[in-house]
Amino acid sequence: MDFAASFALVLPELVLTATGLVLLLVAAWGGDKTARPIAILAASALFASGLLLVPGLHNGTDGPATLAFGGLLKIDSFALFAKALIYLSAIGALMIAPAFFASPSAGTERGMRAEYPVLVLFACLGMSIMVSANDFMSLYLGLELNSLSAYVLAAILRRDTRSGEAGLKYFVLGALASGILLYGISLLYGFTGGTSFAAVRAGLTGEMGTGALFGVIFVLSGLAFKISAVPFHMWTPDVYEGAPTPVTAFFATAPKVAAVALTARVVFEVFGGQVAAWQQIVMFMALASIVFGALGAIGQENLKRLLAFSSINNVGFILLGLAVANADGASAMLVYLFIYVAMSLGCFVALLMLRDEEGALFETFADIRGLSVTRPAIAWALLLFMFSLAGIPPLLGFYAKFVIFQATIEANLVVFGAIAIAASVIGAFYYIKFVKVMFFDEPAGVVTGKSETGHWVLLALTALIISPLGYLLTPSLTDLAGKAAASLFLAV
Amino acid sequence: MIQAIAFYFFATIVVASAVMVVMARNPVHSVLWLILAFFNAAGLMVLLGAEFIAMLLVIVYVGAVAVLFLFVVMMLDIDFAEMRAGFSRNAPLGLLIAAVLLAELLLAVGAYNAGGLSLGKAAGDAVQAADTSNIEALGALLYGRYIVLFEIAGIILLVAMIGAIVLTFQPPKAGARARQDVGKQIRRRPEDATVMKNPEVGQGIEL
Amino acid sequence: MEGLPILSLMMLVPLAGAAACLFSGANAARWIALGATLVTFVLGVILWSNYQIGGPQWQFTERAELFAGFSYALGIDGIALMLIMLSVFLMPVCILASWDSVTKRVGEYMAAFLFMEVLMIGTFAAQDLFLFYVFFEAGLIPMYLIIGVWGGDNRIYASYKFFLYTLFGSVLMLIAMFWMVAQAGTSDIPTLMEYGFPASAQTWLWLAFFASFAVKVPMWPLHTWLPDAHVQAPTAGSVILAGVLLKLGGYGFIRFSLPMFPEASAQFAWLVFALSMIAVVYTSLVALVQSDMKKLIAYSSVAHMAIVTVGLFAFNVQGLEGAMIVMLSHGLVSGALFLCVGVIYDRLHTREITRYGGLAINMPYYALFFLLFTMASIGLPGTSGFVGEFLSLAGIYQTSSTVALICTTGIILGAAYMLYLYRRVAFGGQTNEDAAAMPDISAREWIMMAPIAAAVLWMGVYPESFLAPMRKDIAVLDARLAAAAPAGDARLAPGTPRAQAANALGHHEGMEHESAKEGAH
Amino acid sequence: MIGIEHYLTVGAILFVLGVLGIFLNRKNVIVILMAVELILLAVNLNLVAFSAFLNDLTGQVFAMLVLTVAAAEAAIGLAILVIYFRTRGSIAVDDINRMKG
Amino acid sequence: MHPILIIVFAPLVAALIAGLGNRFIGNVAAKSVTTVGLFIAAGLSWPIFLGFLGGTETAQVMPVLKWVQSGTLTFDWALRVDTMTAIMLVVINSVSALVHLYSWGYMDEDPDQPRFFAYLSLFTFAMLMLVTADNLVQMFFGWEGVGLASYLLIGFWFKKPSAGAAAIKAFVVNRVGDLGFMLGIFGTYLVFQTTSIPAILEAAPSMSGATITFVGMRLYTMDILCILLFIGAMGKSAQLGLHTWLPDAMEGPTPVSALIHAATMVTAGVFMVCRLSPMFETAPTALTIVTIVGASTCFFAATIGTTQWDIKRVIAYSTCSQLGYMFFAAGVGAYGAAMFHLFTHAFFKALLFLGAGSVIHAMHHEQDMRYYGGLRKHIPLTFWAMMAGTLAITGVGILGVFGFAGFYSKDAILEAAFARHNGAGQFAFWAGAIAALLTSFYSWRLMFLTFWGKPRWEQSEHIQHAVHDDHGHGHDDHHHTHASGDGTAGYRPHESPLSMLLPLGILSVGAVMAGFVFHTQFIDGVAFWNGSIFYNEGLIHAIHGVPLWVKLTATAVMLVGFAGAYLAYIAKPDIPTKFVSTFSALHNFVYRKWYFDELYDAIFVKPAFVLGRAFWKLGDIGTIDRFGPNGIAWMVERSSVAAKSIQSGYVYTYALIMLLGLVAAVTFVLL
Repeated sequence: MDFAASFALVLPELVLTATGLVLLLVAAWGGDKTARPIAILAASALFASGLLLVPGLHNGTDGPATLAFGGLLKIDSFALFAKALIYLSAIGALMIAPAFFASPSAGTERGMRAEYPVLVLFACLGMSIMVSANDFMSLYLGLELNSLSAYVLAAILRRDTRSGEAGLKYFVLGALASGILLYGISLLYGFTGGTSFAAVRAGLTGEMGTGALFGVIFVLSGLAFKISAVPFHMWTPDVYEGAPTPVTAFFATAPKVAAVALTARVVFEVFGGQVAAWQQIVMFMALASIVFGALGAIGQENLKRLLAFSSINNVGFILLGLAVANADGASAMLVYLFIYVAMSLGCFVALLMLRDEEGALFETFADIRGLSVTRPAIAWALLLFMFSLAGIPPLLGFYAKFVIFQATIEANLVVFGAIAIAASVIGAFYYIKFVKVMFFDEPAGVVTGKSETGHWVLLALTALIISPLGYLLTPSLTDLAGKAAASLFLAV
Repeated sequence: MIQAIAFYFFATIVVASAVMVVMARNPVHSVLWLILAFFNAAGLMVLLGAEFIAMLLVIVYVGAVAVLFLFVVMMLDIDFAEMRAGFSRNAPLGLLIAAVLLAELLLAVGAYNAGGLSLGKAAGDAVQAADTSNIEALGALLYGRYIVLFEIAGIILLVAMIGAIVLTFQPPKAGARARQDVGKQIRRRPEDATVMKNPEVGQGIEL
Repeated sequence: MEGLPILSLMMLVPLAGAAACLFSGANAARWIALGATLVTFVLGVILWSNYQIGGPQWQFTERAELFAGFSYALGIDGIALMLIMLSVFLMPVCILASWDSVTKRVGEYMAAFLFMEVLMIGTFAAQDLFLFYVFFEAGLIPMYLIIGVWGGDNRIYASYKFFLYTLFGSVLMLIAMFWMVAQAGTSDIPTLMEYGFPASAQTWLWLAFFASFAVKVPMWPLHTWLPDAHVQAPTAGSVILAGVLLKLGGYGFIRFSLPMFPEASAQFAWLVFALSMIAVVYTSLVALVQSDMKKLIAYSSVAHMAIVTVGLFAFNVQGLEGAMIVMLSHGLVSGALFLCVGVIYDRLHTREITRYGGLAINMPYYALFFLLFTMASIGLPGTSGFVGEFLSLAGIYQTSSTVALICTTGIILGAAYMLYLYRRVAFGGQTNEDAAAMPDISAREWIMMAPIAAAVLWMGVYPESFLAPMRKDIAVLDARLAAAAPAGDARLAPGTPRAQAANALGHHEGMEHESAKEGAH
Repeated sequence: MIGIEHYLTVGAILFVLGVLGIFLNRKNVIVILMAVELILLAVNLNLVAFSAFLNDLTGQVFAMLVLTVAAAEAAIGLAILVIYFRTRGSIAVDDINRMKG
Repeated sequence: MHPILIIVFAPLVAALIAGLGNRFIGNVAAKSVTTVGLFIAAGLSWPIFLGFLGGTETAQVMPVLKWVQSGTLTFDWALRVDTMTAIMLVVINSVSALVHLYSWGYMDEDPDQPRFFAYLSLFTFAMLMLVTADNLVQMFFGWEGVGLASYLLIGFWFKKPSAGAAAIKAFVVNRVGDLGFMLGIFGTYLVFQTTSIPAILEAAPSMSGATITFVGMRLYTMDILCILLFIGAMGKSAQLGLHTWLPDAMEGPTPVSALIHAATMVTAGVFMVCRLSPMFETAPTALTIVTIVGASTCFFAATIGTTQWDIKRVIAYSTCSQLGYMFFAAGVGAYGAAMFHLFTHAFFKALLFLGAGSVIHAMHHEQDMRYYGGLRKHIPLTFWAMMAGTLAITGVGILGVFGFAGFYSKDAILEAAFARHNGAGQFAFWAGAIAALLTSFYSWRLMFLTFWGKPRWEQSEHIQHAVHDDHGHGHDDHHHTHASGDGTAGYRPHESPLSMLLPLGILSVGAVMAGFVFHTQFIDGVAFWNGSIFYNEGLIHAIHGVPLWVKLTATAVMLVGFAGAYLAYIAKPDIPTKFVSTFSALHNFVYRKWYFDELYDAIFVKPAFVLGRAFWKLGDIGTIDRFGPNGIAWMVERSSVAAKSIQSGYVYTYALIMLLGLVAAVTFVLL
């Protein structure tokens, strides 16, 4: 085993680990008043790690040279793409955190905990491992590293019952899900004779035994929990609502990317030879997610909760790309992910900008009535995000759905595509409710507070990405996603 | 033969105590049943030749995790008498589904057809050599091929530690313990000393 | 004109105007919007005057490959030219119509309209399937806002209905588009128009497109969003909705359904006929009993658009050209009728017919314009309405006399409800004092109405101006449809002249008498 | 020699019991945490059994890792439980439904 | 420049000037420009007519402007001048010019005169476009144009609710006819691939045996085409079934009734049938239908005319009846006779209407004949004009010597019907004969009630009002005292001004002389017609050969009718009352116009509103919206509530659902 080469491959992770450890020490000695510098440093570390990804992303990397630590990890284009997205999301989540924790909405203990950025860093580390996992053991450990950080992050407002409840629910169900996943892995291990992806794939060729089949299903179910696909989505609304908003923003973006990427890798690289075994299940989950996500979102008053259902709905479309089971689908899925991250982040940033004079946050429809009069910039940005989420051209959200459906139809899954796109109209119902409330209703006039420049920058950036100008990004995005998807299918 | 007897002995107790973990009214009892289950599971592992794992099970679980559970159960100081063991409304459906799942799992693991299960073929690069002990072979693997996993596991434990501390550690309230106020202590009257609180279920109390 | 990307320019001007309006004060926004639309109109006139009739099928083409599946391809044929002209012609009128009546959030309002104009031009000019879809669908956003923000009391319901209904219609079309592009390997509309899709696939492709266009047109029974949307939209919104947005459906049929799926179109012609026949009779009768002026005109639009759909599916030149002229005419006329409603709505703030009456006394010129547009709406010869209706119905008669008969009843029912409306609004005594005190149309309103009136008459008297640019394109389409066209039901069979033709009897009788008389003498 | 099926059966039963423990219980979250431990025990039993019968130590390494993670999970879980109890005064499963719908 | 261009477009220009100038140029200018325009047109028309009469003019077509070219369907704006057109030109322009002049006086007090004159001129323009049409579509343009003008003029006094209603009725009922006309044009185009009238007429004979499917029925091509076109004619010419609008159209000012609803527009149907006569000749069934409809109308309208009290309504039903004559004349093949009756009718009917207008003018807008009486001495010039008209319409004349206008044309028609010698012809003959009797009766009834007897004015509210206005200033309580015993209520009718009398005089000349002067040309003039209509020489010979009793029938029944009227309204004025009380059912049936209005109201108008409301409330709102968008929205919302109820907030539910998903997936792959 050539450790030097392996370490070179995992350099971004090393940076994250080292930074995390150092910052932990700073946090331990400096206390919570160092939280802000720690957050900045953590974001810088993430950014630096992200920069380290650039050469690989640009050139595209695949093949045996990407294997690290004897094949436990695989740092190919796909992993790089996912990591880049994860780091960017995490930076966003870090940028919006301090203001939130400083606001009255953070409860009796105001101020950000110094450990918060550290936990985010370790979560990102876990996600990095997840997306580059090439062995079920590394998969599991990466997943757990991420999950354990996430449980803590969800519950980090410890005087807040909703935050605690979110943490508790997330934890209990997450543990169950990882139990299911593990059980599946154990079956796969037993019936194929190994834990590495290559070994399992090799063991899954030909007629599959019942045990192995069960293994596939259990693993899929465990992963479906992470990406909150129906019917393993039940935790999502409660956790999104209960967790502190920056954490929710984080959950809605980075772990989603990681989980989707991980699922894609497992599904294609490990189960790629047995498409028939899982395609229909994934398709069902996709359609069910689209429908239930949309149905659940209707009638929600709490915007965070609504966005949780919206994320379930979006996951459905992502899974649709997965169910296509070819490189086009995977590429479409990645494009969708990117756009979805931009939209979600934008939405949550906008939510965090709904503050009163004291800085307390609002999160229900009643509060954003007539926002277009009182805070036109936020309202227009939200309008863009909502129409984009609904997939209305010329916003970039349309392009996301466009590529997904294109892949679906090209793979001749016309009926599923038609059902999914018809169901997407239900989704439009609650997205345009945002617009209705902000633009058509009489102003409630409660949103009066000012926001930090960081929020504005992030809002402007995400709005710009999903605006029609975002189409300028699509060629390079398509290129990157294409390379990433290609590396995923190289193993086949 | 002895092996078989031992297996069935351990297996029965594992299953029975697992049932009791779930069914016991008092969580303290549940923890104790859990400990019993772990002990017997360790026994099964010994039967399988995995002595080190069996040891770990006893040490880590019984020695640490279960004790942690007990500690928390005690610390939370809940009046368990009030907590009647109740089942959720969906219990029948849940039981049914669990039964179906069990049946399917048993089908999958070939319980109906002992000996007929075809396992995968291991690559054979992680074999416990005849002249090494279980622990030695495991150690070689863990610190060799799987070193990176070992490191990650370390980080996981670190995160768990951070998490537990972040969540539960309450820094001393500023000034609360700053100085002993003798006068205040003397002025204190019995009726001020205790406050009667009778928290409703579902309502927090300010400690 | 060589090399000047005039179509892009026509979209750029309103787009820039929209951006400027968003950040301007109320008055500045009005002037900017008016200026932008007028400049666009002038560009449109330049476009028309440089359009070579009988020249290449696609003119003013622009093309820039964007990325996988998309390309920025613009170009127009005569059909698109006419519809673009309609759009740019109505736009300044819309801005003027909103001049005084819109007082809140003027900048955003004007921006929405200008954005709408960009999208309409884009829709008609798009030569790429997906580009078309983007423009087609994006129109939902500004229209949703226009209805929702500046609409009437029940605007929320109307805007939701409008948005979701039309969205649902068009998403299925998108699926079909994907399939077509995957199958044909190109998203270039001219290429696809000549591509032969297998007949079995055409069926569901056609249905998917139909879902979109039938909602847009709208065809019975998918029409119920229209009255709500019209009633709640501000005047200019109704104008643009009736004037141009409904035409998107008809344009869709003529650009996509017919040339791309000729066999399926023939196969489903009966469906279109049936729905259109129902629409003509049904919605006309519904229009008859309305007490809300805008609702009445909205329902009349459904009936008129049914004439368009039968004309399109008549599979002959007359039907197609007639349908196009009906679209253009209806764009002008119904737009003008909504303006007429808007004029008195601005004065009295009610659309209840019974609140008016006797307006011909205090508003004679208003009554004159209203009369002209009413007559154009019911297809009086000499106005634009007649030419289109006549050609469409002449076209459909060749395919099915039954359909022609039932659709032609529209001219009776149309006269009934429109004249009934006119009678209640303009005729009769002045029963309401406030209505009687309304001043006649102002100079601004004159400027709005007079050009439309002129265009209506021009199209009625000399439609050649409008037919000529389309002629070749229609001929091409007709040739494409020729193979699939269903046989007409007339089945004219020559026969030997009948023995007792009427005059033979006369001759016979006459001769007999002649001889009898002579004998008698 | 006891066949692997026997071990797997025990594992399966333990797994199902663990799952049952999660959704049958409505009074006490701690029991749910214990049920999770049961599930992990089932997994470990499976892994070790397979490891033994495949003559491959990877399974045992995996079991060790699972054990480690299980311990970490227990710690976090209990920590969350504790803070929840602090604010809410209850750990009854029935009370954990501030957010729903 | 051919004078036809001036003839046609002078009225249009005048109309535009008067109409758009309206408030700017003032009454006199508007009236002058239109009247002058019309007199120019009339002046230019007569030379053309006389040219054709003298054989110096030839048929020609003046192209004006391209109109529509769509595939093989092309039609242009063009003005055709031939004998038919020339006849119509003089009729239209002469009557129109006179009506314009007449209106100076009649409409003198109206506040809205420019509009009125503009409408009149606009009408004239449309009518001219109709008659000069070289293709069916332009004819349809004129057809609809006159419909529009008619609508506007009927509704001229739009403040009256009844005027508005009558205007709509006229338009909509005409549209029913237009439906047939349009379908006829479509069919014609389908069959002949052209809409050019000469081309169609040329090709028509070759199609006489062809069959075609129409609305699922297999029919002779020419029959169905002609029937469809004839439906159009029925609408415009108020034939039985589509006649209901004409009497109501009397809501318009009287000059309008004279011009449009007597002399010109309503004869457009006859004109069309005659213009297309070679085509109709290839369609025996269609001709039979034309004959029967015409004859029935002729009889039916005449019966109603005998019972009406409104002077204008009597004349209106008379018009309807006379149109019936023209149609059955055409139906039996005597197109020349039809056109001749059209020509003479234009003069005497316009005269009657204008005369009636003069009476109404004199009687302060009272139109009910029950409140007239004894006017002979008060308005003698009007009386004599009316007398000329009555003599003309009743067909007074002595065979072979002299007759008033109607004498020649009506006789020719009855003879032609008889000569046709088929069932329809016989029916037409007898219906026509009875109608002639009734015509004589109601015409004289009108005369007697209006001009003879004692004044019965005092019951009239209009007169009361007039008297009150004249004398009642300051002493309102006196208005009962005007019952002065002589029935005049103290009112003094005054003769109309010169502008009204002059047209009456000119038209009287026409009514007296037109038949006598032109009958040879119209009935026997093969050269005169010069192929512009189908000229059936055999039939003409047969007409001349009918038995004498046939030739005398018309005169005989005229005398009977006169005698009856004299008896009932002069000699024994109580007869009508007795008759009515004896045959009240019959009288009611006729008086209520055979209940056509009630019938149509019950089967068309009311159901239309009921259906409309039902479609709207039950269809759109109750079904389409309820089960469509709203239903789906409701379903989605219910599903959303259900989905949210699953989201119970309890961990165990969530776990259960997850497990359910797991088990479902496992079961799925197992099966």
